[in-house]
Amino acid sequence: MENKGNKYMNPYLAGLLLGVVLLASFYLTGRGLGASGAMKSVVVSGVDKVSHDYAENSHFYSKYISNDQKPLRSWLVLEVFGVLIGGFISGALSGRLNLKLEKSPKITNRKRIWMAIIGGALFGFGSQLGRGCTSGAALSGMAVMSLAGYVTMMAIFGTAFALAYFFRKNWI
Amino acid sequence: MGPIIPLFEISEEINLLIAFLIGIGFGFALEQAGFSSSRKLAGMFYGYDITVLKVFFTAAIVAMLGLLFMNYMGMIDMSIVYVNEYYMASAIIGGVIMGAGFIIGGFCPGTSVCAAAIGKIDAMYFIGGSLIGILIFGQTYPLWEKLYNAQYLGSLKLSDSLGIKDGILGLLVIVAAILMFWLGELAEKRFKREDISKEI
Amino acid sequence: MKRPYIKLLGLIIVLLTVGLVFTSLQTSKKYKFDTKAIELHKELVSSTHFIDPQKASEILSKQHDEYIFVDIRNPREFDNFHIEGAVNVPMQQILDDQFISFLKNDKTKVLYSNESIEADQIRLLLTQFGYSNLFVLQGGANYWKENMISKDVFKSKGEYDDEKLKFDISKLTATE
Amino acid sequence: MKARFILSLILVSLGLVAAILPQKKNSSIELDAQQLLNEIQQENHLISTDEMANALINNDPEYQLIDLRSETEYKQYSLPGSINIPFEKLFDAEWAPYIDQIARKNVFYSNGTTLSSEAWMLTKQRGFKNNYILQGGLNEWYTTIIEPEVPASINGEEAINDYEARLGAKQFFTGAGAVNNASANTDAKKPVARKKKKMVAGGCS
Repeated sequence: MENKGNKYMNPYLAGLLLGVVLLASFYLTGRGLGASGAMKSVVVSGVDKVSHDYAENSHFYSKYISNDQKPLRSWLVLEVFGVLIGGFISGALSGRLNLKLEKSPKITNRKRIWMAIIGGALFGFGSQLGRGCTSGAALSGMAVMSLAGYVTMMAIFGTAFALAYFFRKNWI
Repeated sequence: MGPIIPLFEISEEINLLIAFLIGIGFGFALEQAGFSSSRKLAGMFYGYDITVLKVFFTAAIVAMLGLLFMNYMGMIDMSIVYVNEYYMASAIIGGVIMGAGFIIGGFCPGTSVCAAAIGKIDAMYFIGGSLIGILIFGQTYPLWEKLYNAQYLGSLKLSDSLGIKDGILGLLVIVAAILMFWLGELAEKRFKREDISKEI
Repeated sequence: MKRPYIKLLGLIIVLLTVGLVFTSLQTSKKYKFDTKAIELHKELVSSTHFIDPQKASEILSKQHDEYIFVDIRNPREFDNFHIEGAVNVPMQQILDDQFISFLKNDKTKVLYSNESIEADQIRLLLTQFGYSNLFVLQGGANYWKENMISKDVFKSKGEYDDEKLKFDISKLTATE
Repeated sequence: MKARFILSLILVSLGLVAAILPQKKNSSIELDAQQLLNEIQQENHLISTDEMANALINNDPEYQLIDLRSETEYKQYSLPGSINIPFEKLFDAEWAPYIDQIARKNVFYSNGTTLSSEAWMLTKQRGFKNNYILQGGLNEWYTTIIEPEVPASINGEEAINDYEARLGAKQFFTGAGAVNNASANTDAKKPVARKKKKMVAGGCS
């Protein structure tokens, strides 16, 4: 009975909601949603903190730092902060707030954590190379019909499907 | 006419506030859809739960149709709206790496933040991993710089490269999505796993 | 927490966004430009829209009906001095409905200000707004005032073309 | 099942409508006339010769002078650091990075003010920012900076101060310190932070 509130929204309705948020983002700001950009800002500002000169001279970091601009005071960082709050509100309303390591019973906690870290690292790396993640490149890109969006989307889901068999233990 | 912020030179603070509000909406929608659960996300690739497919394509279609109609009604200037720049090599290779990351880690950056917000420990590790991955990319950037900037084709739209109207592409995407929804729901029935569905 | 709350919250988000989008539909009355900047640029390069004072005085002496002189300065300046037969349409009010209909007729309008620049800008504005048959009097009222000898006699001397160099350029280049 | 069928039908019909509707090209770049009229009257887009002379003396990188006259005129004499974009070539693709950017203040000039104000009006309508007009053009440059008029004593202290500043400026632009034109022209670099097509910087990378 306690799982009564644990139900998720109808996927189509949730999709509609997400679509409306995305549309609002386009209408208000002219850009879609994103997430990996905010993570990059965190990394960039971290590197900048550690060694400003190094960041300044690096081809990669120097693109995102300039003297009058703080990488953390950016649109995407605030947006991702909002995601954190929005997710929390929704989780609280649906009674889904609890510290939990989600995994398949077939694998150990340790393995799940390593998988998460490796997966995260791959995703982080790929999102930089591909100029955006599922939300920034694929979802927002598809909404504006950008070729990059469709190509990235197909590459992500195609690869995931292709590799699914090898990692089935993790999830099933 | 939109997009409002770039056109009306709205102040930075309001812009950031709107970013925050949109983020809340984004996070709320993701969490409600169940994107805060890695097994639900991964379910799509094994056919037992195709929520990702449904939500993702519904959202893309809603936003796409919205933009098409808003453009028709003169409410938005599509020449200002950001269209992702297409670097063929890096988009494909980056996408493949992300795909591998998705199936191994079970999240993507947006959903991991959302999942971390409700206390999923694996999501927190995923975020840490992402930061490491970005740092690795930043440190080894000179190695990838050439690939990163190769085959630049500009802010290309799929409709333009196919030579069709935006609206017709929109229709094609809708039809394709409905077919996928239908197939996906068939798969959901076929690969149904009660135990997992309950655990999620 | 029960599910209806969540549905309600989702609905509120949707409604807010839709409301936001539609409230911004009601924009103020806008005058859209009809002529695109690039076409206008070509037109400016290829043809002249200036009338020199000499020609203007000929027009006036022959009393051509198809020309109207439009004074875009303020009423005080207009009362002080204006070209005979000119109509005063202060530039601040040039987009007001009453003047718009006046500017819409088929006659050739010759705009002038104290000099020619403001008239030129207003002409560009109106052209972008879809009006045609607009010209600008070179030299403007200032030049006119200095060179008008009597009611019908106009003695053109001095420089009325704003774009003509008024000094000896060799003085500048010599210093190098 | 029925609900799904209806939903699909709605989506497809919306898609059909979208496919049938003509594709419009909206441009928000067009200002409305009243807005433009206000801007003309406010004259915020005018840069006085004194202000410009000051900026040149201080080597202010914020300003980019753009000479709208013909190439011959430009070669004969131009202001230090200016680049030549003849009026007819204003919208040529090669100059787009200079005209449509957000990094620097473009100051249009010609002999008088007609060409520069026309250029300003056109760029304004296309939605380009950061374009300004050198008030009075070279003619005024000459009468204020190169050969400044001696103020009548009744004009008060301020006028005399101005005059002294102008004499200093004159020294700078005509004397030994005068910038050689040939080298000044190559000086004009492309703006650093060029804005691409006025698009929103976005994406999530």
